Amino acid sequence: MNAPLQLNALRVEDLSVWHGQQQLVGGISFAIAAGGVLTLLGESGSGKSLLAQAIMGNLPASLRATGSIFLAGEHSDAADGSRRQDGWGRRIALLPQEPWLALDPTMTVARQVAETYELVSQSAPDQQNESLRQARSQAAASARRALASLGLEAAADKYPCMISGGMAQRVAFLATHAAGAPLMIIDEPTKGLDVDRRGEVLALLQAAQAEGMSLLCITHDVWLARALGGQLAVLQDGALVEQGGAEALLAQPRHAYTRRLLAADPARWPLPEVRLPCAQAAVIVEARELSKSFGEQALFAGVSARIHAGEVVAVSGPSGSGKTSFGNIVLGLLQPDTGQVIRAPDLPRTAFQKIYQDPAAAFAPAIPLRRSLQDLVRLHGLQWQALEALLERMRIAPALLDRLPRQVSGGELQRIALARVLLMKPALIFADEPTSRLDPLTQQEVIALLVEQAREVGSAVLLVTHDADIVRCVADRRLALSPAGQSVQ
Amino acid sequence: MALDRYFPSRKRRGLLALPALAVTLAATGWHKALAHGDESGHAHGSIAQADKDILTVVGPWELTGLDPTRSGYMFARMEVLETLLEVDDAGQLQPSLASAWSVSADGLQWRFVLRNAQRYHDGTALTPASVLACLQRAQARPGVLRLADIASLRLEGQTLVIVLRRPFGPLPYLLTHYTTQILAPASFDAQGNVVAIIGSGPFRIRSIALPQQFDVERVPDSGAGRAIQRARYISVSRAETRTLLVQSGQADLAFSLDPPSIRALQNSPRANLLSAMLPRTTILKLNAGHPILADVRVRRAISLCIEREGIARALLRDPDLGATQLFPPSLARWHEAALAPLHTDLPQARSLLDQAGWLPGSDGVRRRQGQRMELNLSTFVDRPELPLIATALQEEMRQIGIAVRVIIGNSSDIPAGHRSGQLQMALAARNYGNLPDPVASLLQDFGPQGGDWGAMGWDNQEVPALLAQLAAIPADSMARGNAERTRIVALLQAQLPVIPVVWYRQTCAVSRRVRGASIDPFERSYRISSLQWT
Amino acid sequence: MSSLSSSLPLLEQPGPRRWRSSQRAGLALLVLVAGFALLGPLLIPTDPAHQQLARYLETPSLAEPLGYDQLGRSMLARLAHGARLSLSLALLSVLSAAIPGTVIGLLAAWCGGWTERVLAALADAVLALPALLLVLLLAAFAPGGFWPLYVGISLALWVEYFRVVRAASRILLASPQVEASRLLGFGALYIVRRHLLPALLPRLLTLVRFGLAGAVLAMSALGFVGVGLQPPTPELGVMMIELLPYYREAPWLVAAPVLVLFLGLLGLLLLSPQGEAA
Amino acid sequence: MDLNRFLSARGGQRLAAALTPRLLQAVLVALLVGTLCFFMTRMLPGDMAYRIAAGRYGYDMVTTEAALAVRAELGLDRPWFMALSEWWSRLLHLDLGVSQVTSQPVLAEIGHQLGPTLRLSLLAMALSLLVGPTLGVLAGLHPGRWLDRATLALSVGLRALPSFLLGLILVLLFSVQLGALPAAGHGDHGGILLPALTLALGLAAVSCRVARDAMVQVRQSEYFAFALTKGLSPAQALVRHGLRNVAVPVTAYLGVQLVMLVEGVVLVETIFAWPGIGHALVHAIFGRDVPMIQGTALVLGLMFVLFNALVDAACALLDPRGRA
Repeated sequence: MNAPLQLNALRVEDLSVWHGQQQLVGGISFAIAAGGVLTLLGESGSGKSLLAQAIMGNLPASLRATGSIFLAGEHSDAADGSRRQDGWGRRIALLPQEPWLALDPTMTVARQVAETYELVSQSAPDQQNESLRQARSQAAASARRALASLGLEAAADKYPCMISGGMAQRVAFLATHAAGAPLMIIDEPTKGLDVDRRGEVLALLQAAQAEGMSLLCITHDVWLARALGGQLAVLQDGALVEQGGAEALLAQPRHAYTRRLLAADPARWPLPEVRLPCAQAAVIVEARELSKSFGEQALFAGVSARIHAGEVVAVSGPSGSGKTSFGNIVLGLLQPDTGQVIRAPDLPRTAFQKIYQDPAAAFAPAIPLRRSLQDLVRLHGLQWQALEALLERMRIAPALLDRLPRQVSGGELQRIALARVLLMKPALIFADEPTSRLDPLTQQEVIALLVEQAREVGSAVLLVTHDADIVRCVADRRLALSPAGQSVQ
Repeated sequence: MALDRYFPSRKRRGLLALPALAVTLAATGWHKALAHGDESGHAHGSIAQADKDILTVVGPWELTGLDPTRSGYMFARMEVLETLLEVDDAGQLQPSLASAWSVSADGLQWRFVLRNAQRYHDGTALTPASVLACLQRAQARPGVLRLADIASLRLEGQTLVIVLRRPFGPLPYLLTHYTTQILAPASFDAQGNVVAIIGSGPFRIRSIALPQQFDVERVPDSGAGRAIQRARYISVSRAETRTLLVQSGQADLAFSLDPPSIRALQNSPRANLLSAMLPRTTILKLNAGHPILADVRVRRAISLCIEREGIARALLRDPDLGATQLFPPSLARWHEAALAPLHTDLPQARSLLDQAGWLPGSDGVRRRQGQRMELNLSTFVDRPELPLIATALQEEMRQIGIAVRVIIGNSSDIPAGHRSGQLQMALAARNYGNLPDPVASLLQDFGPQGGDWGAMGWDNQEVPALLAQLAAIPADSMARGNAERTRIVALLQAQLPVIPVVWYRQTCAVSRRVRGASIDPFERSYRISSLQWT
Repeated sequence: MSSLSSSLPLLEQPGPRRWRSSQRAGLALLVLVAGFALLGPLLIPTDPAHQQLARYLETPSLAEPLGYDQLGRSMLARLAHGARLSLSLALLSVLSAAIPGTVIGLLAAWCGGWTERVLAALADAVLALPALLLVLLLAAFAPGGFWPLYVGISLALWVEYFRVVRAASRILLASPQVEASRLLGFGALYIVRRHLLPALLPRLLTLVRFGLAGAVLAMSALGFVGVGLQPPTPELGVMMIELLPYYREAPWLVAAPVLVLFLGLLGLLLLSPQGEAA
Repeated sequence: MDLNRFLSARGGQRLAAALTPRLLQAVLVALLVGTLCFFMTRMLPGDMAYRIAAGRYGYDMVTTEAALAVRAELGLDRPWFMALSEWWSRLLHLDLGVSQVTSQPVLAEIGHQLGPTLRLSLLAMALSLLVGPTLGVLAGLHPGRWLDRATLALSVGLRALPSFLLGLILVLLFSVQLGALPAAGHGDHGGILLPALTLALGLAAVSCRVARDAMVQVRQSEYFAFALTKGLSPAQALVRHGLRNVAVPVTAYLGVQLVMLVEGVVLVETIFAWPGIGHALVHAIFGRDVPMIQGTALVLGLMFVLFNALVDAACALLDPRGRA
């Protein structure tokens, strides 16, 4: 497949990861040409991070790997991780998930980058004594040049806690990249990022590729896979289901799982039938000239809006524009600086409900779900059967209720949270990034249920999401926030 | 991953050595940096054997101030300050700064011939005028000189003349007391406060760190052979710590050892034990003015419930120390061998209380007309055995139906309680050899108003009168007062204004590094000038 | 490693909390010591104050397994009474610090604003002094008394509960779980019962454990400097001080209260869940 | 470099802002100690004027006139709140009065005692930091292995032992059995070592576990893993990233340990006859010497606040997160 003289940057043969006798990842084989890109696409739980760890050689002690790994043609047994550890930084690099956690919080950014130049890339330990100081200042200079090249000169003397997530990602990239490893493994670089940030990440990776680096990119983000191009492999439950050129594979997926995965991408969701603005429906809540700021920073000002029964309104705006605060003001959880919120007078307080980004945080963690829900049913004198019916519609098995919130998966818990909210016969549901922590397939399911059930009980939905595609697919209209003012589309 | 990779073995050793190195540095460098100036000349390597040539004395007493009335006894014990007269082990007066003394026939005019050519430690001459100044100062302050009714103090050449208004036989003994110590004029500031200790004894002060420590050195050209040249007193309040210091070879002389420590030191390779009976008695001071204790039957009942021998055996490890009368055998003139000893008899104690109208209540505590027989017993921790004895007494009094609350406080609570009249019972140790002639002490204790460490609210005129008669007898013809003494002892035994509990034996640990140690029965001196290094 | 937890649900064990072996040992020790303190005084008929001077420091025998103390009192009886007194005094002080501390902490977090600031200032004032110093000062009023000790230890300890409860409650009260419950119509009591207390309980128990250990140690320390409970009260700290001088002649005497205290404290410390060892 | 930036103009402001609460705390200490001591003088049994006079002039010199003079001079006949406010004002002017036992100014006595106490507590702190965190880091590198278990057992054992007993055991071991170190007293060379060791072991018992837990956490942290994957050797990662981050909680915990230090000083000075403030406080309590109680408690409290302020500054220096 490749030119004979050009070695593969990475070749993996029959790689498996085991927990005891249980195979977590099985029989993976692939190769990345020098300067090439391979994207591993899969949901969380598909074993893609384990795969990355197995290749790096830093699997947790309870796991073991089998198979063969060829790094720039050099063979090593997959089980023998320590051999590849010697090449960390110099021959194989890893850009970790959530790079802001990967930077040492107590060290300035510049020193963390310089450290790689000093200790990893200058491989002359014998000369250290005579030129330790010199090496250090050279490394510092290289680090500053590198930071400047990515527009980070202002952040050089800052600590990780003082810089944004995007900057942290670039810093981590530089620290990883400094020793010039020809192969970089990138783990979920776009997790939780909004559109602009995703663009930055893509640019970074494309620049690295342009320098001749080989990339192994692990992601669940179909958009990124498409943008990076190169080779694509789809992973399901620890097994490769499909592999090929990205463009071709994305255009014509053969495997059913790949098809479902691609269909779950909000960009591919079916557009809803066009609905008229329900001006004739009753006004649930009216916001008049709302403004809010935190300290010096103004979030939004002069926002006025009416929300009618049964409509889905998406709140949009750049991050930091106060989307969550706006929703909380509408619910009455937060007081606006100026302006007022008028709720329909005949509605009880419990008619205004909220769905949270992290469903696990919205339940009392120490008591089983059943107890929480029973408490609610008892408090309002409701029928348990009504709840059971709701749960059935949410496709929740009753046995799940005997678990604690953290013992239930995010998608399931979000659906239970939805059932809990619907039980209150709400007039308005404020859904604050309800699916941003969920995998694409689950996300699609939860959003669909939310909209469908809300419409069924006639509840309005105030949806905050960073994903423009979701907005496009489900929202009846958009409410854009900005510090200057608002615009309704 | 392989954890051993974290430390190549060389690095591991290096890291482990780091704290050890730092501790060594701290032990030497740190101390060097902060050591007191006068010790900076010492080598720092030898931690335990430091101060080989310094005799270290430890005792419980703290230096509460420079004034002789406060801590003068410590400077006397370390032989820094001297008094006009001294006493020998038998209590006989000896010349010191005064070489001779005499009294007029009417007993009112005393003459003390001062020695010539004495010098203070600062090199100035010990002039009669400086002696007079010190005594005048002592007279103006609380102290024993007030016991004698002094009309005037004056000088006639080398002779000090003291004129009294009433005869006072024990006067020379007062001049042995530490409150009459002689200090050089340079010791005082303009207001007459003591700012330095400059005396005339064989040792002079090298440094003082109040309240815990002072160092002395021998005055040049005194002492021969391997005599002690430097000594140090350290106040160590806990008896265990003093014992540990002896056991670890850090202390050469240790005083006021508690009985368990004595046992611990008996076979010590480092130290010998010396002991001597002191004229000190542990007494139960009673407020005879208190409604419960005013009745002599109650006082006798309390005395009868005390197991003196048991307490002496269990707590002092010496059954002979049970105090069958107030004065121990070492006070030969005052100890009456013929006197019926105080003893233990619980049935008799109970019947005495019955007679006094105190009848057993349902809770075991006696009552009279609705009043419970409850008493407070104050004591203090300066002497380690006192709280223990108090505890034993508490239980013994409970056996005859008296509820006692033990209050362990400070020694000053007792004089304060005496003066405020709040005190009910107190357990204290009284040294009748405070002045070598007990008459002066007894005058303080059993005078017309009683005394801080003696009778309280005791309605008795006979004892004060007898004591006054004794006081009029000149010090060198003490043999004359036998009849009075016998009567006083008998009265105290019968009336029990204070109840004797146990006598006292001073035990001192002496390092095997020195020889020639002896105990002063009057606790006036540690006699370090006569010690020799072995 | 995020994928690990979801791909390996078996690694995280749901269900009842499992006890580590050290915790089991801790519990056993505590039961042992508490049983001795509670049942000892009932089962041992001897009066702990009864003294037989002739039997001072008598060595242990079958009749008196721990022998007699320096005043010829039954050591076993005194030890049992001492353990009971020490533990109950410690428990009493800790509980009377924990309950008001927790309630005030909840109140401060709930009310916020002015109330909170006043209470926090009060706590800061108490915290300004190390606890033992505060207890020493209070105990100096009436040395040997039970009340100054009790009041002092409680006064010094309530602040910890207040601070921990207030800090944790503030975070919890602002958390989505409480917000959700409020939106669903639940009242204050429900939120305290279902959200705050379950979250606070482990931390409170840790504080109680350390508080108990600290109170017992503080009492013995106060005894050592002469302001603790006074002899002849059989209290562990007092007994240690009293018997310390006899450590050579009768080491078992001083070892006995030390051992009881040590085992009790060891039990309390071992009981801590992992990560709370400090 | 860090230090300079931290102490630069803005850093200085931030430092000042961080230390203001400590200053407030210092005033609180003074008021609290002063108020307690004021009421102590009033509530101790017996007549206060009498007691003060006795303290000043000696028991034999006390007369009714002397007590009356004291009463008038100190305004003891005035209402308590007026007396209290004057008491406070004298306290804030650092007029601590005269010891009732020694008749020396309290300030002068404390001046003598402060040096030994500071020396003892600083050496104890240094020793504990050398022993505790070092063992803790080593244990944390191999959680569950023998060193981890041994330090756990040792630390639990040390914490269950009252410090006066620990001191005794150390003396018996080092002085009596081995003859290696002096048992007590401060004149001898090395006399500071045993009391400092007694204190330090108690402190290290805790800091060891803090460091151990921190090390375990750091080792599991993403930044530590990142330091390794970016190519640092394990030893380099440990020294450059591990120790720095372990130092943060260990330093923060120092603040908590200060309580133990100040409490320990009181006990350890007493058993080792170390002539410091703790020893003086215990003696003052024995002697009911209220001016001395007030002075020593005040200085111990202020020492606590000062050390706390230093710990705050050290934390801010080590951990930029608190600074932002």
